[in-house]
Amino acid sequence: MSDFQSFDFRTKFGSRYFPSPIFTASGCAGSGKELSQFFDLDELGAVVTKSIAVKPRSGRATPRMAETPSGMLNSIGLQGPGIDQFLADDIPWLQSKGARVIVSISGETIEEYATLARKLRGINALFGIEVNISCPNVENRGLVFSCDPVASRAVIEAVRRNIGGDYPIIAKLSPDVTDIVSIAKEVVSAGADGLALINTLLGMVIDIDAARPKLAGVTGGLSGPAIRPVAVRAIFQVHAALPNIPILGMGGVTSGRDALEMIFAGASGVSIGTATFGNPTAAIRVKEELLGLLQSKGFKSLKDAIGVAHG
Amino acid sequence: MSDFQSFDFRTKFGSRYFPSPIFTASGCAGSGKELSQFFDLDELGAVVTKSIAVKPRSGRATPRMAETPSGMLNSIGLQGPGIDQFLADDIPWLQSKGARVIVSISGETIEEYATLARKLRGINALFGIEVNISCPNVENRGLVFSCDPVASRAVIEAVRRNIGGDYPIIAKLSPDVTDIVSIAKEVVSAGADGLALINTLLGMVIDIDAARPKLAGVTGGLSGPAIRPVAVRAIFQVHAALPNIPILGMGGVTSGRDALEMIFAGASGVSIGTATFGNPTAAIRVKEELLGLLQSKGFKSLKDAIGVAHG
Amino acid sequence: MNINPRAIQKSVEVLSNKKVGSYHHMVFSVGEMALHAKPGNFVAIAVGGNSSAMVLRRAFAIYRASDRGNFGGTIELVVAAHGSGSRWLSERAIHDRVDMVGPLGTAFGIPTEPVSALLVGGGYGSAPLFGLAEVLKQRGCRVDIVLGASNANKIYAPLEGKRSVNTMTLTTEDGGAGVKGRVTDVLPQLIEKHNTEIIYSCGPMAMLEAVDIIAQRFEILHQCAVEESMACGIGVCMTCVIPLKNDAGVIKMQRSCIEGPVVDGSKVIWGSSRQIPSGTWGHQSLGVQNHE
Amino acid sequence: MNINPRAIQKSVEVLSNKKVGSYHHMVFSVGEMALHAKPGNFVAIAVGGNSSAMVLRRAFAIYRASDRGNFGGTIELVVAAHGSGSRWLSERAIHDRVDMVGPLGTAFGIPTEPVSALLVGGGYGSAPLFGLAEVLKQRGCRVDIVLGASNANKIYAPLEGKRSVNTMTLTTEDGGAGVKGRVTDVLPQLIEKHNTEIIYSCGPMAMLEAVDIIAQRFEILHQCAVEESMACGIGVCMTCVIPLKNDAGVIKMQRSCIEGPVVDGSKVIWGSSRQIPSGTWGHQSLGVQNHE
Ligand SMILES: Cc1cc2nc3c(=O)[nH]c(=O)nc-3n(C[C@H](O)[C@H](O)[C@H](O)COP(=O)(O)OP(=O)(O)OC[C@H]3O[C@@H](n4cnc5c(N)ncnc54)[C@H](O)[C@@H]3O)c2cc1C
Ligand SMILES: Cc1cc2nc3c(=O)[nH]c(=O)nc-3n(C[C@H](O)[C@H](O)[C@H](O)COP(=O)(O)OP(=O)(O)OC[C@H]3O[C@@H](n4cnc5c(N)ncnc54)[C@H](O)[C@@H]3O)c2cc1C
Ligand SMILES: Cc1cc2nc3c(=O)[nH]c(=O)nc-3n(C[C@H](O)[C@H](O)[C@H](O)COP(=O)(O)O)c2cc1C
Ligand SMILES: Cc1cc2nc3c(=O)[nH]c(=O)nc-3n(C[C@H](O)[C@H](O)[C@H](O)COP(=O)(O)O)c2cc1C
Ligand code: FES
Ligand code: FES
Repeated sequence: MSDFQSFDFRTKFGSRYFPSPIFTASGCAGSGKELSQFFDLDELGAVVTKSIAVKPRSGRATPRMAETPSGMLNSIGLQGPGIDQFLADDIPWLQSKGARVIVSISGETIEEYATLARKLRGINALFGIEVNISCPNVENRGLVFSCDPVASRAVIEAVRRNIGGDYPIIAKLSPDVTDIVSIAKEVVSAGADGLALINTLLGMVIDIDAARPKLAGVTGGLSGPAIRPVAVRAIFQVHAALPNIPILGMGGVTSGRDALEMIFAGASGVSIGTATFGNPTAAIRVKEELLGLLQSKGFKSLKDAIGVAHG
Repeated sequence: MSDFQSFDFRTKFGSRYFPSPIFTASGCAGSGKELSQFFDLDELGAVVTKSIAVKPRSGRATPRMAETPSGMLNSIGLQGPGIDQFLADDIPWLQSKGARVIVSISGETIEEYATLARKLRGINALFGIEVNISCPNVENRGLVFSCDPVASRAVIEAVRRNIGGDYPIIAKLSPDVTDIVSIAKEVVSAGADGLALINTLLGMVIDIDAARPKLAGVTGGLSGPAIRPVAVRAIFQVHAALPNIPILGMGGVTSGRDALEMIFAGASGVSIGTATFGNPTAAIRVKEELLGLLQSKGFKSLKDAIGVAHG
Repeated sequence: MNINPRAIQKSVEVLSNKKVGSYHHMVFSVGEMALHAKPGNFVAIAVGGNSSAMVLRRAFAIYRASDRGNFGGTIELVVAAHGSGSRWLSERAIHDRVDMVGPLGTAFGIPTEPVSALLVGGGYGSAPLFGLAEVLKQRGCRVDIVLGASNANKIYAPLEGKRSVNTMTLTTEDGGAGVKGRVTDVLPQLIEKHNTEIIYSCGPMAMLEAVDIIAQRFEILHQCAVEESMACGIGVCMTCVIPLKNDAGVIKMQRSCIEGPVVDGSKVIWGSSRQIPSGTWGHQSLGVQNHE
Repeated sequence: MNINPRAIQKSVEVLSNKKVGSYHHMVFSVGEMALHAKPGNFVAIAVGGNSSAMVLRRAFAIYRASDRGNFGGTIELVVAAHGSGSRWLSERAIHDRVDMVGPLGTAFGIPTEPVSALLVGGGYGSAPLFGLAEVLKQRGCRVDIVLGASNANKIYAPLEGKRSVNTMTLTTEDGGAGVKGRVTDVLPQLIEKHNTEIIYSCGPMAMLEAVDIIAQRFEILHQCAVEESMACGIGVCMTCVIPLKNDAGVIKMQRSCIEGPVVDGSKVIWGSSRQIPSGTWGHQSLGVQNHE
């Protein structure tokens, strides 16, 4: 085991400190209960919940997944119980385990995001809100919010207005845009304290035996090591443009080396998604390897390592 | 060996027929001379050349590549001898080998594309022009042409005006855009006969030992099986919107099954890029496997298989 | 209360790997993982080794688990080389190690009374049924088994397995062994003949559905082990869902790795691949859907 | 005239794999591929097997090639387990097969007259030098060799290799074997002592550069085998370029897999990693650059 004492592994988003920079990725850690059989959730910097909607959602039909070279497609369709049941069941349980919770929220209209923010207001246990704006906007022909600077701004402003208090707001962006830096600037000026980079890339697999799309939902989100170079690039570009905004990096991280790539590129924290499917203890492995690497390279704190690849 | 007689393996771009739908991908087959040691170039539907510029280019400094999970980054910087030397040396040699040649062209200004088109005018041996518009436009802050519908249109119009004759013009698009369908529509209405989908995704790798970007050019283009789901999605979306425009699909194809995915998604031809680096005879393997698959599925012609995944 | 309450993750050694018909019978030294394994449970295995392009786990039903013996705890699997991951697993040699998580999922419910049970397996779906037969026998049940496949090579029916059952019937679609036809062709007679009170089934979804129709016709209990594509096996990815009716009659998309693989056949809304059954809790009929 | 005129692609069998110091000495049954292999040539090997995440070939200098013997043609390599691909290769067992392309690249130029040659190898860079030494000896040359590494384990100097050389000098940075220091520390004395007329070198780029400075000082020919990251090994990817001055004095970015790996040291523009030397043909000083 590495020596935590002599090394400052903390990271900060908005006004909140987290004891370690390794978080789960939204939608990749269930309710927390599934993983707590394998490790203590308070070993993580934070648990980021599956994106929660206002109402219950069945999600999409199966098949919902396809494995791809060094990655996978998913098409879950934001299955979940809706915010009320989520607040009643999941949050108290996570709190009881000492987990620091970041709630990810998703809406189909600006008003839904506002409603979700209002419902989260005053929940002291929260360490932050991740605003998943890679969702189709039903009021604008299904165009994904984060593909549109105006809609992205409107969502973050609505959340900021309704949340109250000092929860950090982390805006999660889609990489499927021509200019991710301009979207990042937009949401930061609208009040986001941090950015989560990246959500999945839109992809597709054809089942050649059935001669139709493999997924019932036709397209799906591509995640896993395959997309890591795209994630590192997005983090690097955004950190260069907004060096003072903390970034939660994600996309294919499976080892401490991968996490360090993102931190050197400018991430203040790293979320573990798909890697957990291949290895339930992936997040703990990444955490320990990262700590070992940082110490062996002579860093005294995580903070000193953030963005060093920018020279 | 499969039975070519009973199966119509031909494909068509613009007015030209090609005896097989398997082409090389631009920048992944050298001058042709390197591969002709391993197979006869006329076994390919066409050889697509490295994108050629008006003037000689040294390309970027090394390191120019990084292997990534199921993919690679490259940062060649369009190294090449310039159009005049290329026409004097490479074209006659390819012709002498019976290769059907598609010349890929790249420019930094609209005028450069026009110049290249003029220089190619009247070269009878040509089977087509692939217009690589995933290039930075020096007249517009380095914004890549294919990220900008207006610039994309201008390039294709300039090529169309200057090329004369009936060479098929294939516009090659970047996947790094918010809406690839709208770019596709733009270039088709500007006169493109076909579309090449996709060019590489912008990516980056950090060398964690040196704490700096691995590539001398900082960012690079991500290719290989990792990006195949993105390519299939782009082909599917564009074919749905423009069912009569032939698409040359590419991105991570290494087997006949991969090629068939693209054809079912809507591609009329498939280019083999990165797979050739791992296996000099990859294109021939793909061609033979694809033919076998199509026949075993009871298709009588390639044409019948194009786009069948659209139901 | 945790989910996956008895699961552990462990690097386990291959003790044996033998080809049997179309399958590989593999034995792993798993230590304490064998302790809580019950018939119906499965394990999830990482495939491909370092620098593999395969990022997801593969699920395999536990064929037999033993916590005694020369090697401490062992778990046995019957592996069909289907795609690249299962092929990789089937190629492991003695002393190789694989990363295994288990035991996972629900187990077959065991009746408290000695009843007449009919076990129905399709292909490698027979794997969990032999362990189940042993337990049922110990409880004094009558156990009949029907195993079907497209051809004889695809029926997994080890000699020692026969000891735990009263009768064994085979069906093959090509007639190469046993009765020519499908398992469901022989079920009605067997049910009548043996006064079957409960059916246990494991195999392809289409077979389970056909078995369930018969079970409902005869109004007997039906426990089936379903199979949906799984990415994680531990309940965190939500890819493996099937629509299940709960006691209140509400249909919810439930994870087959947590609420299953063994479920009550009468609770399953069959034939709902590629569509959400109408009336499912939270079903949105909107055109635009989020993909995550 | 083709490029890669003698290269073939072949699935070859591992005949032997022995650990020697930090390296693996591996022998492959390659048939006719051995026929045209010359000292300095290399092979490119596909690594990781099916469903590997590694998509590119790995380059290895041919340590020895023989077209006779019990196994028909053989090629021998000295493999350092550097990253995941070379580690995979070094773990191959006897009878395993790998996909090999070769022989590739330029070979060391052999003088027509018997001259005094000094061979300089760093780490596994010694590999191609022993085959070269044999050829030079056959031509009546005097052959002295210097091998250096950070420590003794990283010097590859097989016993039989000593037979083909007049003297062998070792240097290690930690002083664990031979002279403490670097190969370049001993070069000047050796050159003077043996009246060296040509230097052949193979090893890390920094070593080659240091050797070249000495060769230029003494005004002797220097043939060196360079090492740039390679994706294909056959000249189609343009990743492996180094700046070389041609006879007309023009600097061009040339592929080290085609124009190299063996090049004339005096033609290399050294120290140009991460920058294009100014004056290079086609060099554009524009800020915006295309990445392909
Ligand atoms: C509860 C359960 C028990 C199983 N028991 C057995 C058994 O005892 N013996 C046996 O041979 N097989 C069993 N299977 C099926 C086995 O999991 C698949 O054959 C295997 O995952 C296919 O992986 P692949 O790499 O060979 O194929 P690929 O098609 O390449 O797999 C691609 C992806 O799809 C998933 N996948 C594909 N087919 C299935 C499937 N049928 N079920 C679940 N996931 C799938 C894989 O996990 C992987 O992520 C079981 C499946 C489940 C869900
Ligand atoms: C002409 C030539 C001859 C060589 N001869 C030998 C030899 O005899 N013995 C030996 O042990 N090694 C030799 N090497 C180095 C060997 O190719 C690399 O160690 C190997 O490619 C590293 O692959 P990896 O997967 O282990 O490492 P990784 O770092 O994971 O490789 C990643 C990618 O970078 C490329 N790469 C990394 N390092 C090098 C390198 N030094 N040279 C070229 N490409 C590299 C790989 O091909 C791969 O595509 C030689 C290299 C060249 C160019
Ligand atoms: C099965 C699955 C479900 C996901 N669900 C969500 C979600 O609900 N909300 C969200 O913002 N991102 C979701 N994501 C995206 C991940 O949080 C993450 O951004 C992405 O997968 C890239 O990281 P990874 O490669 O480590 O998985 C999901 C990803 C997967 C694979
Ligand atoms: C080393 C390398 C060089 C390339 N050069 C070019 C180029 O000059 N012009 C171009 O249009 N595309 C170029 N590409 C992109 C390929 O043609 C192709 O679009 C992309 O690599 C995806 O296909 P693949 O995954 O099969 O390689 C290059 C790709 C690579 C890997
Ligand atoms: S397989 Fe992941 S939730 Fe069931
Ligand atoms: S390694 Fe590809 S051109 Fe040299």
